[in-house]
Amino acid sequence: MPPTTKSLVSDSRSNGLDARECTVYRGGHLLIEDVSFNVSGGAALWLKGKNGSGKTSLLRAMAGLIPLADGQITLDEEELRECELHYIGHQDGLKARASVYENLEFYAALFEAPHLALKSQRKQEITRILKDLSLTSKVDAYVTDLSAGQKRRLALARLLIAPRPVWLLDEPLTALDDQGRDYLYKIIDKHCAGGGIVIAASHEPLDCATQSLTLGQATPTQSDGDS
Amino acid sequence: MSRKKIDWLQYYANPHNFMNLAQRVHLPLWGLAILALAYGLFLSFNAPADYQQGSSVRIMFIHVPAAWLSLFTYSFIAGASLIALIFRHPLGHVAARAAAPIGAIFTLATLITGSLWGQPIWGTWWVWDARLTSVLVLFFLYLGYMAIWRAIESPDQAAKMAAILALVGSVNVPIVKFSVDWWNTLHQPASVSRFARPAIHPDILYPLLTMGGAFFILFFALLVTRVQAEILEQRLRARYRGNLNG
Amino acid sequence: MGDYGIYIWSSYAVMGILVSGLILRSLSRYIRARRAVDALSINSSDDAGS
Amino acid sequence: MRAYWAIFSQDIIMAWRLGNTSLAVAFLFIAVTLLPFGVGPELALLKRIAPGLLWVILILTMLLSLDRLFQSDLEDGSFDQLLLLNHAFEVIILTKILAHYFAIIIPVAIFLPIAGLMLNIDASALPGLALSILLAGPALSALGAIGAALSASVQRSGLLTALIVMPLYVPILIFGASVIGEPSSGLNWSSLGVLAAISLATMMLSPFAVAASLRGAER
Repeated sequence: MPPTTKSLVSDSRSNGLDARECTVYRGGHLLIEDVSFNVSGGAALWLKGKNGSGKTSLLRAMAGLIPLADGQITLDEEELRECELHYIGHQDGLKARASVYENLEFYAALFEAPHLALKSQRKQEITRILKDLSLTSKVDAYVTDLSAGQKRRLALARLLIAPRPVWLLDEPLTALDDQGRDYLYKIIDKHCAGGGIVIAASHEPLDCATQSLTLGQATPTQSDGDS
Repeated sequence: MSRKKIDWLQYYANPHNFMNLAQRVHLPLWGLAILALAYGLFLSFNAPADYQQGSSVRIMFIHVPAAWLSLFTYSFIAGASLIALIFRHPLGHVAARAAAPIGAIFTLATLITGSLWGQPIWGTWWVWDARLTSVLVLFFLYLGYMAIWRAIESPDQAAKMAAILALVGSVNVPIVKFSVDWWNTLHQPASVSRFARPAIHPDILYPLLTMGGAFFILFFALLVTRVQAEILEQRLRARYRGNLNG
Repeated sequence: MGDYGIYIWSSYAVMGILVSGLILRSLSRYIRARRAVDALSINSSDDAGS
Repeated sequence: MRAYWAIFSQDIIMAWRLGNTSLAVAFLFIAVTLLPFGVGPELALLKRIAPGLLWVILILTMLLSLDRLFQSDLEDGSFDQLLLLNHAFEVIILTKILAHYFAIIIPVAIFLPIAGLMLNIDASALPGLALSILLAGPALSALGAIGAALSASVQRSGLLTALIVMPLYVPILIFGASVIGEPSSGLNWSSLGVLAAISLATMMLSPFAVAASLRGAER
């Protein structure tokens, strides 16, 4: 059974993700000050901004990977927990000397996805995801032997291994070709259609975004609608 | 956590307030250190020779205070690191960092003067007894601590890592002392290292304590100077970064 | 200094070199930083908030 | 539980595939081969100093294997994923420490008796030597992990790690080498007990230091 995000964000508590007055220090100096925004369930936020404006730091702080000096991040009025989010950073998080299949199987076990407890379930699901990613022929290849774009696609596959309501993506378009981008937009649309939330930092336009937030200005501006 | 209790800490943990205080005590502290050192040196060269160790006891007047200071400085670093980690006071990290080279130098001095004392008295430059070995390990801890500050580029990160190392090391030193003691009972060390310790004669105790006091004053003078230098350099870096950013 | 002269003198010399080296380094670092800060006339309130 | 097992087995498989395991064993034999050239081939002398030498070599092997303990995970980004798990980070660290023990120390302990024979150790002393290493191994990995974590953000951190870890290893070396230190008196059981106690204590405590230094690390 393919995972579905439908039940992840129930309608009764669809306040979505709320970031309130977030402040982040990096290397001892203030990088992000009092950034607030709201992303409702089913929406995709494009995080814009110049290099060094703090896109990556904001995402990492939201994921809890670096400390938030001030402010809070809530999902449906409750503090966002690690197990409610996927984070895809600059690095792909793949082991170079493990096969494509082994990498995905590792994350299936790491995230303890309940629908992937059995070996046969894992095999079926991973085969299906790899087919979508057009990586079927690479299933036994070591990650070292993949191209940068293929590695990126494999990193995206992590999003589907375990359904989680919030996706935090840092420059997801990097190294992806048109086909890869189409695939990314497809899974983002599907995730949002199921009530999921996507926040993606990107210096390139993110076509599937429903709203955007620009960092690095005097006051961060949040705009709704297509941008 | 009772807020009242750490109010004074809170006050002087602020670099600005600390600088005001430091500026006032800086010169008097150095003057006192120089006077005390001069008096201590005068006393130690006028002390009578020990009936057992002869005039080599004069090495003790600098060796023993240096050893006190090497241990005290490490405890100071560990304490400052603990405070800095728990209460998130940056001044704790700064003080610990500023103290480390002082401790390392006095530890090295302890080792060298100890060797210079051991050669005529024990007939050997070095014995592997618990005290010597743990001071040697302490010296390596100092080196590791300073190396971390040097090697890690991000100051926040370096502060945290160095503080953790200081705390781990403070657990390690007594364990090393204990295990070398145990090891020595196994290997039956040369009996020279276990000389009987008679009650110290006042003629010797007085210069020893004076020198000890002088060394401690010197430590605090050095510390205040180094912490100030550290804070000033931080201001410079902040200013340079500000210029770079726009 | 009698019997142990060479050892005593070298102990005091080593101690003197090490400690005076430390003192000189610390003081010169302080003076250099102090001069640079004064030259830029950085207001000490820069770090008052941290 | 599945997550811990996945981390544990992946670490061991990676150590094997990247050659860390075989390199550690190879280093053991290289060092043992060099020794007689340094101290002379006299068998009686080798017999007397072999246990201590093997312990020193073991510790050098450990120091060489440590700097990649967390760095490879930090570099490829999988460390972020470990931080995002719904499990105590300290326990994940403990899992990685145990994986290091199984991937590096146990293979070395298996081959150590052969290296001991090359140094003319009594065959009867070999089980005791292997046992002492197996018992002390968790402590070697746990303390080594502290050094590896503290220098994780430093490029080419090998020497820094060694400088940090060496003082921590002194007690283990003392008790470890004393297990078969006196050939006449047989196994020193109290040393073995102390080694086991050190291993338990360090496994309990070091994950906290490691986790504190790796959490929120800038990279």
